[in-house]
Amino acid sequence: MKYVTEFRDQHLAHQLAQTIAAEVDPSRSYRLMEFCGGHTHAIFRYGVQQLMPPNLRFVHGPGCPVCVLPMARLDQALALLHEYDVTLCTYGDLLRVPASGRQTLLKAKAAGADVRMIYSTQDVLQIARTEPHRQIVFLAIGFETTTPPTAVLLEQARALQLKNLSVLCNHVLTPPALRAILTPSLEHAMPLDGILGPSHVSTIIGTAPYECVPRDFHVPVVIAGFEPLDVMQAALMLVRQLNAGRCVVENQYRRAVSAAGNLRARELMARVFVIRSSFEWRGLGFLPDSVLALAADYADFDAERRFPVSVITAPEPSGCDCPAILRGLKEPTQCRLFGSACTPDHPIGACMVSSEGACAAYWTHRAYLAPTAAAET
Amino acid sequence: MKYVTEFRDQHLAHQLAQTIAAEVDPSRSYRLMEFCGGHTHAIFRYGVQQLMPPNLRFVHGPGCPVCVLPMARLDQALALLHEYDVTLCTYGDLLRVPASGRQTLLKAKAAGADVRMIYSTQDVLQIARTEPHRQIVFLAIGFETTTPPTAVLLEQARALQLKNLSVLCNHVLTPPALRAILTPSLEHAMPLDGILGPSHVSTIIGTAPYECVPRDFHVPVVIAGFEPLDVMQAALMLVRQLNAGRCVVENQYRRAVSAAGNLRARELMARVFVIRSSFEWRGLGFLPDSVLALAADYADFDAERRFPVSVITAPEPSGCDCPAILRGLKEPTQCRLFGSACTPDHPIGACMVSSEGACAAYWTHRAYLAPTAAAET
Amino acid sequence: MCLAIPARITARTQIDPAIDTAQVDLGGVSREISIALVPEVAVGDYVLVHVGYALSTLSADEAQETLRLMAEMARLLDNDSSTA
Amino acid sequence: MCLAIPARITARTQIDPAIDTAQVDLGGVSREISIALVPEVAVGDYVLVHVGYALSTLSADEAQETLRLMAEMARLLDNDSSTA
Amino acid sequence: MTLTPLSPAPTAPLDLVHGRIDLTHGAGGRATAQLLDTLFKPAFANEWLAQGNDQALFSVPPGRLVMSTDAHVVAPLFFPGGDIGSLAVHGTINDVAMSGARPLHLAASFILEEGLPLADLARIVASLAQAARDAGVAVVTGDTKVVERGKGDGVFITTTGIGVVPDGLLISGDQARPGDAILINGTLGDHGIAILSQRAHLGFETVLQSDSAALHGLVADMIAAVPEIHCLRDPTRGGLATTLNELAHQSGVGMRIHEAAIPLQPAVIAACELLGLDPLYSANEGKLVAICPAAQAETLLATMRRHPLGTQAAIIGEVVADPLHFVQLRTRFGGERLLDWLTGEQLPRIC
Amino acid sequence: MTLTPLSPAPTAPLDLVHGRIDLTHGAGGRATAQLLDTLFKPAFANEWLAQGNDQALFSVPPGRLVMSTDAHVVAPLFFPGGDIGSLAVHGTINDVAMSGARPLHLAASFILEEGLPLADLARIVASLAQAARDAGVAVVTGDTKVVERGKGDGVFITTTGIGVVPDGLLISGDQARPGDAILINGTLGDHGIAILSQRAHLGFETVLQSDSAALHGLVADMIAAVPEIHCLRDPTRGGLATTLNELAHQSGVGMRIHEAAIPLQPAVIAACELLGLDPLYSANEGKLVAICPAAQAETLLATMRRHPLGTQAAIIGEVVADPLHFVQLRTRFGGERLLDWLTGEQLPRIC
Ligand code: SF4
Ligand code: SF4
Ligand SMILES: [Mg+2]
Ligand SMILES: [Mg+2]
Ligand SMILES: [Mg+2]
Ligand SMILES: [Mg+2]
Ligand SMILES: [Mg+2]
Ligand SMILES: [Mg+2]
Ligand SMILES: [Mg+2]
Ligand SMILES: [Mg+2]
Ligand SMILES: [Mg+2]
Ligand SMILES: [Mg+2]
Repeated sequence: MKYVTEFRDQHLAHQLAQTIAAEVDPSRSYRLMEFCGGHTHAIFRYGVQQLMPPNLRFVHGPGCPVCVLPMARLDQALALLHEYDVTLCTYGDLLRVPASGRQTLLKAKAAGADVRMIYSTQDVLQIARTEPHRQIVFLAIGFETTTPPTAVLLEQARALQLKNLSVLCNHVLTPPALRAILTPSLEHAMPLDGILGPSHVSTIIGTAPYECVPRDFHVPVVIAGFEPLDVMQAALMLVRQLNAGRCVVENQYRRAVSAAGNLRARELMARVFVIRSSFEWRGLGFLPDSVLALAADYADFDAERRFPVSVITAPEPSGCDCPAILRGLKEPTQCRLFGSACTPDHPIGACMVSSEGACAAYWTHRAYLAPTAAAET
Repeated sequence: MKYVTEFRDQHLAHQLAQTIAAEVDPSRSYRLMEFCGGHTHAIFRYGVQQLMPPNLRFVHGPGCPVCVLPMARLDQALALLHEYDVTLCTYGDLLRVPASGRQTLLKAKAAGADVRMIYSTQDVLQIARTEPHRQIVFLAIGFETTTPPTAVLLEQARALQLKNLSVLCNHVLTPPALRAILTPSLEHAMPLDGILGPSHVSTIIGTAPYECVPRDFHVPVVIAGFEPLDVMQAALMLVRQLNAGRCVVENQYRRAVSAAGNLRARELMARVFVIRSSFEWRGLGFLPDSVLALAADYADFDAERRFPVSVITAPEPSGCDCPAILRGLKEPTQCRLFGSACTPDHPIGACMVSSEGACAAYWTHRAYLAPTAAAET
Repeated sequence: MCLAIPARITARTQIDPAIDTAQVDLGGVSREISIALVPEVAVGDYVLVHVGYALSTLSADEAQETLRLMAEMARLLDNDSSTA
Repeated sequence: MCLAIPARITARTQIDPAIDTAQVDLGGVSREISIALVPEVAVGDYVLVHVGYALSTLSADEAQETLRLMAEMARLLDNDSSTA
Repeated sequence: MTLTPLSPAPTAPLDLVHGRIDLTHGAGGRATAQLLDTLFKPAFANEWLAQGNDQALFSVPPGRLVMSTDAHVVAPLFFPGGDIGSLAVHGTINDVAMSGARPLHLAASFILEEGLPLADLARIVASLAQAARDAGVAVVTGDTKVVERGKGDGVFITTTGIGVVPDGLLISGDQARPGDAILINGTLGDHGIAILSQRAHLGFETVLQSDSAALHGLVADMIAAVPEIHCLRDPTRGGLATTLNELAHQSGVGMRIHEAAIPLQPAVIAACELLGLDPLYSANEGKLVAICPAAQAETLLATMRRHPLGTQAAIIGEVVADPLHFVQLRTRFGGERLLDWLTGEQLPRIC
Repeated sequence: MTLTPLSPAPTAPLDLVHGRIDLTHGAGGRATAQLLDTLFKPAFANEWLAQGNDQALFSVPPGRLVMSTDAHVVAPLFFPGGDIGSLAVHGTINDVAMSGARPLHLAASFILEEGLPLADLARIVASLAQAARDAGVAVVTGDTKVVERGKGDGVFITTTGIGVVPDGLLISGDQARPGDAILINGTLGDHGIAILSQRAHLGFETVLQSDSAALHGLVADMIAAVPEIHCLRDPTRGGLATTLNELAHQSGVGMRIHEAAIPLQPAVIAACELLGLDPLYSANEGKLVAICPAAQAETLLATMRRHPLGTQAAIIGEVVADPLHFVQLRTRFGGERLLDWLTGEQLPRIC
């Protein structure tokens, strides 16, 4: 596979690992946050952490759309299914994510709700057109990567004047989340030294939105691809910036990310969505201007307007340390539910469901975790 | 079972048979038409014909609502399913009756149409109330016995203002059919000597409507119950009228039939239905004033208005002698398809489907048919 | 045509205000039927049941009379044959 | 996050007037995707495919350059170690 | 980093009160394993299942074997006198036993519909296990699949049984000979009418119970008393009439049956009158038709009547020579009629 | 009136072009008999089925028997490389063969959904019959039920197989020992991805075919060469990863697998990248995992490679001592990861 296989080369990886080991300053530590779950996944799947020197640690960020979706939004989707008997379409990732009382969309489906797993928003369009008597609701999640496909769907729905299609919008924005992570807080004991910037989000938004990070928080950013060599090269680029005292946005993933991103997609998003003034993220709390809602022209397609439900905001499950893990304050093994009450088969938090979730990644690699990992940090 | 078992007594049957044998005039024949398929069924099931003297023959009439339903009406129901995707409810009797091209409701159901077998019109009401998003059509068939339940349904539908319920009405009337049978025609070679009048139709319409038969056609009528002793007693009563030269309407089935019938049911029918000026019966052709349609007050519930379909009137299947059999002109064994191309498993005409149909009755008793039966008549 | 069978009213019921119903028994089988066509029936009456509706009540006297007549017709012959 | 994979455009298609589509190939697997976000793509281009949409085109030159840089970074060390 | 493993994966217990089957239970992963470990394996516990393989290994006594399979698709799943679990055992054991065999082992394969309450599944599995224990057979291997809602009907269970036929027996549907007596072990149509009474829209009530029962014990007694039995068959789907036609056809004979001799429960007769059905076409799940030389008929009848599942046994007719293989019924009323194959389905009718 | 019978009932032929299964085909009457006589019996024709009873009677050679059952519920019914008919044969034969047994007989039980085109059923039955003939087994008994539209999914087929295990073999999932070699007979994930490619909404196209095949011939060769084989299992639902975990758990051992040694087709890799799936959790229907003492591994490998179903056979890892029974994978990239049980279902994902 072109553009894939080359970036998984084992020989190059070992050489890059040696270069990194040779270049790190043994007197300091490098805490590099990979914002994206995609990076987390690559790091675990390919064992990248094991190739790093001991003073270079990857810290897992909140860049997993499933993990940051607050429980209350799932409760809302379930209430909507229950009260209006709609057809709810969503990506496979969400089916097993726990809502209040360990309810899930998969269980709701088993109990009779019409929940459909789709692969693309074009499937949603197809369903809406072939089942005109059903109300089809698309439960939309995702960062800027996944948002333009929802925008395309909404434009099509409007052009085709579909009366039976609406969107329950949970599209979130990367820059506000990055800022939230970096904003010093009392609990934020251990600062981050560098950020591995998102790869596919950046294909859409470009590199410019990250400029605020070095500027406002004095942390360097390297936008990195999701293949293991991309991650390693980006780590080396961060090490070099840190060693040289530089602090800028660099782009390792030049083959797919340009400075401006995808202008057409950005215009489309600007037309279809507006920014919500406040919205809760799981783990990060209420962040201003961090989430998209449907623009006035598309208000008719807003599932929240079409199917009002009142949901009592559920408290996050007690004992679940997802919030701290999503901020990089804790490692999954420090959660006392990890591996006992909480496993991928019976997850308590979303971070244990998504294959990009830090808890799931740790679990899947539990054979390689020191039992003292909790004590280490 | 009270009122049932007593009328199936074998000992009494043999005595009655002897009485009949003793009383018939050996110099003449007695051709007694049982109008109703219910009588046909009893005659075959209990072997009543075998107990009769050879010069007393039962001739099977058209009193089977399934048998007289013209193919075109089934085609209409199928077209309605096909064009409007309605839920079609009907009695089990109709499911296997052949429409054009040997199509049946059962096959349409197998091919995806929403066909439901119901036992009572109250089931139809129930379905309409629990599935408000579906259009429910009741394919109504039957003589005066089965008509009042449809009338009750229509009254309820109107009272409850159900917008999703309609009736495809095929309710037929007994007296016009009786008159048609008795009207001399060129083909009608062999006249009938007496009529066994309907039992359950008569519980509704009473005995008065039959007075025209002796008056206009000089044929005696004895209204008879459906148990075998009822049939035998009624046959004896007809023999006695014929022997004595009397010609009146008598009522053997006094335990259930009064002169006036069920006034309440008759009033209800008069309110809900009007008489169609002309309608085709299978076998009997177009008979004036013989079929019911919905009264103006109930026009909104008329499936023919709500779901107009244009059906090309199908010719009756070629070779099928149902028309002649329903008029008492032929016996099933005289049909050249009987038992070869046409059997209850693969019926060609409706008379082979209904367990009251003469062809099905003959088939089920084929072991007892003389191969020369055809030549006998 | 018109399959109908005598059954005994065991109770008047009214589960649904839109429907006049009664419970009937037939040799150990009970069912709820509509009595919209014979609302005057009382518990103990026998009715003819067709497609879940009572069509008419059965007269015990008339049934007895019919059976008596049958027996008489048969006895006539019994007498004949005994004298033969 | 955002699983996406490079695939080659093999044909522009337009089955449905409401949808701009293209056929892509990925190691012997082909699929129809939406190119509403990159309508300028041409047959032969590589695009990043995410949830059935092309997100961006991949630059062959930049990919080469990245690999060259990696090799250089590695070679630096190779040289180091060979000289060590 | 040291590679010290944590404990193996624990899982939350199955919620047998409110839980439902979902698609993960059929995916083959840990949810499937948990379902099997919690529900199926303890219920069926035996040495062969404990082998833990995708097949069971066992020794069989010398002799001829029989094998039979049946899919069970009854609705509702629970009915008066049984449920799909016990029925799945009886249905297959009876087919095995109708060869004269002693049933040995069962395989059970489940197709579960997404949404099935786990509580229902637990009841069904327990009932199946109990029925197997009662019958002295083991469920030695099995399978479980889950299909999407709307692609199944709660539970379908296919059971396959094997059994050993004692030497010297020749019991087969083609062995009926003119002159043979035809026997039945009790009342007919109970199962079919009991099931029908549960269909919501028919909505009639009776005290009727399904006759679902394992007949191999009765068969063993019958064979011990009359090893010359020619045919045994359980008149299930299609009822007595269909089974007699099958046997007549297979043996190339005719039959004469006496309606007055056929045991019927009053409620079965009444329900059939109400719906326009014929009890002789209604299904049975604990009945057998036996055909034996006339000389042994009384011995066989007496043996059957001594067994709890044969107290109402009766001789209902005889085999006759008939090139057209008709099954004829002499009615209670004194007439004759043909007891033909079932046409289509038995449906409630109005005329 | 003379009682002269007419000819026995003829029926119109089944319409195998436009006809569909309807409820009468399942009622047990003449329509059922016609379906069996027209479609099933000629396809499966053998002496045991010809007995015409509800069970098949046969003799077995002396030795130990195995029995295995599987319900087959695949959608779509026809897929590249096979259909539910051939799959139903392969699935069960393979489970029988994984004990080292020679498969003898099959029982096949069909659950048909009202509306199923008879043409589809005819294709499936023909394919099942052909697969059985190819495998040298006979379908000796069967069953057919019809369920209402919306209560099934076209066809479900449960097959149950029996086979004879040669003396001296001890092949079981609990026999893996530290030091043993782990082998596979070819590429992984082909069936699962071929099926997935047919799901309308995923709508990708590949040249991939299901690997559906009967493995008993390969197994016979393997046993002849290396009778000391410890374990055999077909990595079906849940894929290689799940099967290895089952075996590790059952034998109380750990395993180390080498990703680079696992044969994978490029299209399988590509489809998995596209959908976010892992080929090691994807189903196979013509693959087996073999575990044998290390000393015999090369012999076994060579034997497998000589068989048409093992040309791409490979040694993929080794059994190790591990009280926690972990299956570990050394990745192509050089890292280590745990190859855990499948969690839930493998679903296409976006992140
Ligand atoms: S291990 Fe489970 S409970 Fe703990 S933080 Fe992760 S998801 Fe939450
Ligand atoms: S036997 Fe068949 S074709 Fe002939 S008249 Fe009767 S129904 Fe018609
Ligand atoms: Mg069987
Ligand atoms: Mg059976
Ligand atoms: Mg049987
Ligand atoms: Mg299995
Ligand atoms: Mg269902
Ligand atoms: Mg199996
Ligand atoms: Mg298998
Ligand atoms: Mg297996
Ligand atoms: Mg069977
Ligand atoms: Mg379906």
